[in-house]
Amino acid sequence: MADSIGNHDLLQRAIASTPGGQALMECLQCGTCGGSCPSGQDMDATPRKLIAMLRAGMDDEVLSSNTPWYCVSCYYCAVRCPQQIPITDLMYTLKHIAIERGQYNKEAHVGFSESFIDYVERYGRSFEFGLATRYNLTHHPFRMVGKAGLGFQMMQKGRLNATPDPIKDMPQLTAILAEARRIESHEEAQDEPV
Amino acid sequence: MSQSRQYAYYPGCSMRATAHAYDRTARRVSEMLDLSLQEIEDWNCCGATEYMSISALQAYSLVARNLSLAATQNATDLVSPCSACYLNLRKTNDNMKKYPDLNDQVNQALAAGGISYTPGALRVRHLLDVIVEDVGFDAVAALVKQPLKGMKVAPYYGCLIVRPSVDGYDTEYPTHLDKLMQTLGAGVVDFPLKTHCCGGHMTQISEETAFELIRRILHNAADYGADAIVTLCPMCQLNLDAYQPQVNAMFGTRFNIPILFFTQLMGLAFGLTFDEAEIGSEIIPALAALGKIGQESPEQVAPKRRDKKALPMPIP
Amino acid sequence: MPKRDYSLDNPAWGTRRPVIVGFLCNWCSYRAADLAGISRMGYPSTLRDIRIMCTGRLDPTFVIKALREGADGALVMGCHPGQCHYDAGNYKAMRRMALLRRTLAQFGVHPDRIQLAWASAAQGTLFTETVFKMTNAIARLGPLEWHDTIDELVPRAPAMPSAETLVEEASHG
Amino acid sequence: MDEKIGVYVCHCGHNIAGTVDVEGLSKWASTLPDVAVARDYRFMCSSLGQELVEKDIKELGLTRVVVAACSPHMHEPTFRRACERAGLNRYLFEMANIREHASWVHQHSIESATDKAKSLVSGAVRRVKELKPLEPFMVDINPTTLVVGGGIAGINAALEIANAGHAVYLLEREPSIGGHMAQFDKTFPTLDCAACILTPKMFDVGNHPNITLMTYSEVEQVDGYVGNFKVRVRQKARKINTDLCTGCGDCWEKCPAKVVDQVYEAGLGYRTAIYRPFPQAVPKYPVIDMESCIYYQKGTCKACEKFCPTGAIDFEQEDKVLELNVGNIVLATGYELFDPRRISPYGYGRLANVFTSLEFERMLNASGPTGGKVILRDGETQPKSVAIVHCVGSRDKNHNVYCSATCCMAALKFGHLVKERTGAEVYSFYIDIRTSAKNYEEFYHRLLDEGMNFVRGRVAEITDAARQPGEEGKLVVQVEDTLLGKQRRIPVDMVILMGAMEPRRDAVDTAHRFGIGCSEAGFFTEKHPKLDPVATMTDGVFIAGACQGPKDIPDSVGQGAAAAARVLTLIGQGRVEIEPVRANIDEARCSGCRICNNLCPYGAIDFIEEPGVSRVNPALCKGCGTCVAACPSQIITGQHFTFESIMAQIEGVLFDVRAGNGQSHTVEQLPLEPA
Repeated sequence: MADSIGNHDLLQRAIASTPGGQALMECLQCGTCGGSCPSGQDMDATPRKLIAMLRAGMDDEVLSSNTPWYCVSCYYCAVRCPQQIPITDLMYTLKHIAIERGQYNKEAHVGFSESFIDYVERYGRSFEFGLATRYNLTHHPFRMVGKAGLGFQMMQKGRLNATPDPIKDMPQLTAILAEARRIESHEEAQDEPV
Repeated sequence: MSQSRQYAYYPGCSMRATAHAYDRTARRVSEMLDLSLQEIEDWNCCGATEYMSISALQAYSLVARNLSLAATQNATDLVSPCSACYLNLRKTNDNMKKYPDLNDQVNQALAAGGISYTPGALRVRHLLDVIVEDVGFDAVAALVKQPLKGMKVAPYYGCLIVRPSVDGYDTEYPTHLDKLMQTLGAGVVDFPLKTHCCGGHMTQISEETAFELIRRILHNAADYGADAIVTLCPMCQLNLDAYQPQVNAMFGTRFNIPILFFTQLMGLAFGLTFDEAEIGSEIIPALAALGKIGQESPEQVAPKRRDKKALPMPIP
Repeated sequence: MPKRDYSLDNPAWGTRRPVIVGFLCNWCSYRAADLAGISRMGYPSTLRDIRIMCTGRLDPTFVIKALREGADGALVMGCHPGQCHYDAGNYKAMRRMALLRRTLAQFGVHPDRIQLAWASAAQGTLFTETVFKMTNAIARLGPLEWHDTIDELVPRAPAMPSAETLVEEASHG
Repeated sequence: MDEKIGVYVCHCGHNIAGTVDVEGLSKWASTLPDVAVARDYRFMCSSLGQELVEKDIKELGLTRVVVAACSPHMHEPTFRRACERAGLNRYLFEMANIREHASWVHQHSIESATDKAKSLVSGAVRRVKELKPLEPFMVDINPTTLVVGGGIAGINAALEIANAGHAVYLLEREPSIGGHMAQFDKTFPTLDCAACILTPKMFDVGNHPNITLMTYSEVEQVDGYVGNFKVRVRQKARKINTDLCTGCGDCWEKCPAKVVDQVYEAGLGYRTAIYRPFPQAVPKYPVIDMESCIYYQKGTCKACEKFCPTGAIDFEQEDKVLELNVGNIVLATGYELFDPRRISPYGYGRLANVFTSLEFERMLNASGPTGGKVILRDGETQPKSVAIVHCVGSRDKNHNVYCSATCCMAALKFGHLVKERTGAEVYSFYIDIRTSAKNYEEFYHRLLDEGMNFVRGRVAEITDAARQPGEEGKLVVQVEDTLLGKQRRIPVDMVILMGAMEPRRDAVDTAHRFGIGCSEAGFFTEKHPKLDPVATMTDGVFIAGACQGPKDIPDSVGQGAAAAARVLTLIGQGRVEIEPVRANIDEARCSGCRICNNLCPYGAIDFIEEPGVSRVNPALCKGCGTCVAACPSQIITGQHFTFESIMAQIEGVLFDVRAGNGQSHTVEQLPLEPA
C-alpha cells in the first residue's frame, strides 16, 4: 500500500527481533540469496526483493508474502550473503510476526507448524504419524489417498509409531514453555512501535 | 586399550521411528569404535524447523532443557546423529553465549522448571564429526573387515550439518563423509549437490516444491552413476527414500536409488550382518546396490591420463 | 557497537562528569583522533588527550599523576601490535600497563580505569568507539576521587623533582 | 625566571568559532599564569594571523607561544616558522588542537566543546613553559633512490628519477621486470596491446645509464632515516653468469624438466626448470628454479650446461647480499589476485572450465599458452558461451569488503575480446557496473551495443549438475536476475571469475620493514588520503601503484610519476631538517645499568666501557622515548617530550578537577552526548 511507504515499523521490529539483524540495513540488493534459494522459483518475492519491500515500508505486502513460508531453512542465503545478513533467521522472525498479527499468506502452513508444536507441547516429542494424518486430513484431504500407501509401508517397516511416546516430566516442560511465552509476549509489548 | 570416550547422546524424535535404523546402527558402530554414548535422560523434541517461526524464545527454551539435562551427565560433548537436532542444539548453545539478553531470558524460563544452563558448558557435535575427529580414519580403517569395494556411493550431507557455520568444515563442499566412505573402501562420486536441500518439511506443505528438490538430488546422483546415496540426517533419508516413488510418479522418472545412513555402511564394512545393519528398513531396497560389494568396478581403475594438449588444472 | 551516549545513572557523579586523560601516540592513535575530527564523528568530551611520540614513552608515573590530579581514568592508545612506528614501543607499553594495572588495583583503582587500546591512523571509528566504551565503563564505576584517598596513604610530595634539581641537591649536599 | 606566554585562539572561520566560544576562551586564557597576551583571530594560519604572532613576539617580548587551532600535523610547521622569523626558537612553540579534537567532535554542545578546548589550551600553556630551545638537525639527502617493485608503477617512478639525472636502484623479486601488466594482452578501454606500450619502457629501464636493475632480489633490512637509508638486499643466485650469457635460449630449449608456471603463466602454462619468464623479459637472462631442476633434486642432468654455447651456467653460484645507501625509497610492490578456491560454490579447481581473470589474460595473450586462442581446458574446444562473474572476493564481507575498482572494466574488455575471437554468447553477472574514468563509460556502451548480455545479480553458484534438458555437459550459472526478480540458470561452456585485487601476502611484513603503516587488509597507508597520496608517515619513503589500493594502469603510472616528483623535490633541496626529538643521556649520573641498551629498537644506545656509561647516537635515535620511560634513575631526557613537560601538561589538562587548587572537583552539568 502506497500509504505505508516510508513507515518502517516492520523493518525496525525485524531488526530488533533477529539476532544480528542490524546487517539488514547494509543489504546491497545483489541477489545472492535469491539466486541461492532452493525454493526461490515458488516464492512470490525472492528474499532480496522481500528485504527491498521491507526497507520501502511495504509492511502489509511483506507479511502477506508467501516467501517466508517457502523457506526450507537450508541457510545457503545466510552463508553466502556478502553483507552477512542472517536471512534465514529473518524469515523466522517474519513468520512469527505474521502469525502474531494474523496477517499471513494463504499458502502459509501455519497449520503444520502449529500441529507440530501442539504435539510437542502435549507429549514433549514430535509424532510423525499423528502429524501427517491430522495435518493432511485438515489441509489436503485428497493427498491422503496417495500418502496412505506410504504410511502403511512405513508402519510395516516399523518406521512409524501409531502412538506418541511422551516424555516423563511433562509438567516441567510445560512450565518452562509457559514462562518463555510469558516473557516473550511481555518483550513484544515493548518492541511494538507506538 | 584406552578408556572409552564418554558422550552425552541426543537421538531426537525421528530416531525412535522413521530413522530407527540410524539410531540402532549408530549405537552399534559407536560401540565398536569404543565411543560410549549415554542417552540424555528424558530428553524432549528439539523443535525441528517449526518452533522458531512460532516463538523464538520458546524454541530456545525447549532446546535449552535438553542442554541443561545433558550438562548434568558427566560428559563435555553432546552428540546428535540428526542434523536438525544438531543445528538447534548448537544454535541455542552458541546464541545463548553470544547474546546475554537471550541467555537471561532462556534461563529465566528454565528456572520455571527448576533447572538452568550455562552456555558453552557443553560442546555440541554431530556424530560424523566425532567419528572423523575423535576416532580418526586410521582407527576406522583398522576395523574394516569387509571393504565396500565395488559399490559407488554419493555422499549426501544435506544442509544443517555444515550451515549456518561449523568451524573447520567448508559450508558448501565438505569432504569428511567422502573420506570416511573411501576409508570403508567404497567408490565415492564427487557429488555436486552434496549439501543441497532435500526439501525439508516442504514434503508436508508443498509437494511441488519438495519433490523438485528431491528429484534434483536423485537425478544428479544417477547422472554420476552412484549405486546408493549415503546420508547422515533422518529427514534427508526420509525425503529421498520414502518419497522416491511419488517423485517418480510426478516426473515420470524411474529412479531406484537406495538411501542409506553412513552408520549402516560402516556397520557392514565392520562385518555386521544385513540384519544388524538394519538393511531392509529402507523403502527403496538396497540389496541390488549392496550386491556390487566385492565386484571389480571400472571406476576402481586409475583414471586416464590428461590429454597432452590439455591446459593444466589449478592445484586443488 | 557501544551505545551512542553514556548515562550517569550512578548517583555518585552528582554534578560532575567523568574525566579521562588520554595518552595518544603521534603516529597512529593521535592521527585516528584527527581523522575522527575530520569526519565529524561525535564522541563524549570526557577525553583530554596528550600527545606522546610513542606509547613506549609512557612512563607509568604519567598515569599515576593523572589519577592523582583528579582524573577518573587514563586511556593509553598506540599503533596496533606489529605496526608500531618505532618497531615495538607498543609491546613495551603493553608490559608496563599490565604491571601498572595490577599495582594500582592494590591501591583500590579498578583496572577498567586504566586502559590500553590500539587504533591505526585510518581507524577514526575505532577511536571514537574506544572513547565511548571507556566513558561508559568509567560512568558505571563512578568518580575516582583518588587524591582524597591516596593523599592519606601517601602524603602529597612536592612535584616530582627534575633531573636538574637533583643535581643541585647533590652538589650542595 | 618569568615567562611571557602568548596564546592565540583561531576561529578557523566557523570550523572552530561555530562550536567553541573563541572570545570567551581567549579571555579565559589571558587569566592563566604567565600568559602575557591572549588573542583570537579568524584565520591564524593566514599571513595576517602569523604577523600577529610575530609582532607580539617582537613588541611584547614573548618567550613562549601557544596557538589553539587545528592539528599540529596540519600547521605546526607554519607557526614554528613564524616564531623563528620573529627570533623565537621554534621549539618554544606549542599547538592546542581545538579543531579536530574539540570543535569538530563535540558539535552537539558549545559548552562541552569550549570546556574541552579550555583543558587542551591549559595543558599547552603548562607544557610550553617547560619546553627547551632546540636546534633541528640538518642532514644531506643522498641523491640515489631505491625503487622496490618492477611493475608499471615502479618502472615509471624509476625512469622519471633516472631521466632527471639521478641514480636509481630498481629492485624486483621475480626474474624479470614487467609485473602484472606484462601478463596482459590488451589494455582497456583503448584495447592497445599491453606489450607494445610496456616493452619499450622495460627496454629503457634495462639500458638506462642511471638505473641499476636488480631482479630476482629482495629487501631484507632497512635502517636509517630520510636522506640516509641503509638497505640490505639479497640477490638470489640465478645460477647464470650474466657476463657470459647471451640469452640465446639453447638452455631452456634443452631443459627436460617441465613444470606448471604459477607466476607468469598464472598456472595456465608450463615452463622449464631453467627459464626466462617471457620473450621480452628484462633482463634477458634466464634463472634456474632449484625446486624443479633435476640436477638439484637428483644430482644429475646438467643438460643446460652441456648445451650452453658460452659456458654461462654456474651451478655453484651463491646468493649475494648487498648494502645499498639511498636517500629515498619508492615502494611499488603491487597486488595479488584473490584465490577463488576460497568461494567453493564457484567451483574453481573442481570444475575444469572455470578460469581466473589472470588465467584468462594469459589465454588471450598471443605469446601465452594457447597462442591467444580462447579454448576450454581440454586445449581444443572453442566455447560457444562464456560467463564473466564480477565481484569474486570483492564487495564481500566474508573476504574483502572493498571494491577492486578494475574488474568491471577488465570484464568488459574480456567480453569484447571473447566476442571478437569466438563469436560466443557472453554473459556478464554484476552487482553494479563501475566505469568511472575517462572513456570508460563509453566502452561500456560499446559492449552493450556489441550485444554482451548483462545480468544484474551476484552469482550464487556454478555447477555441472544438470537439472533440466539443455544443461547436460554445461556449466550452469545460477543467479537471481535482480532486475526481473527471478531466479535464472544459464548454461555456458566457460566461466571467468573476476577475482579481487588483494595486497601481497607479505605486505604487512614489508610495511613493517620500511616503517610505514598499512590497513588491516594490508594496503600501505598514505600520509593523507586526499592531499598526500604517495607519501607515507615515514619521511623519505613513498608508495605508488596497487600496493596502496586497487588501481588500474593509468592510475598506477600516475602515482609512479607522482612519487618520483616527491623524491626529486627532496633531492633538489639537497638537505633536509629532521626533528631534534631525541633521547639524551646525562652521562654524569648514568649508573651504566644498560637497561636502555637492549630496549632501543634502533641499537642507537651504546655502552661505553670507559667510564662505563651508556651513550645515545643521535644519528640513529628516532626519539621514540622508550629508553626515557625505562631509565630507572630517570636521567635520560626525551628532548621536547621531557618528563617535566608531560607532567606539567597533565596538570594543565586537569586544571578544573585538580585537588588543592582552590577549585572544586565539580564542573557545571553539561548535556550528555546525543543518541
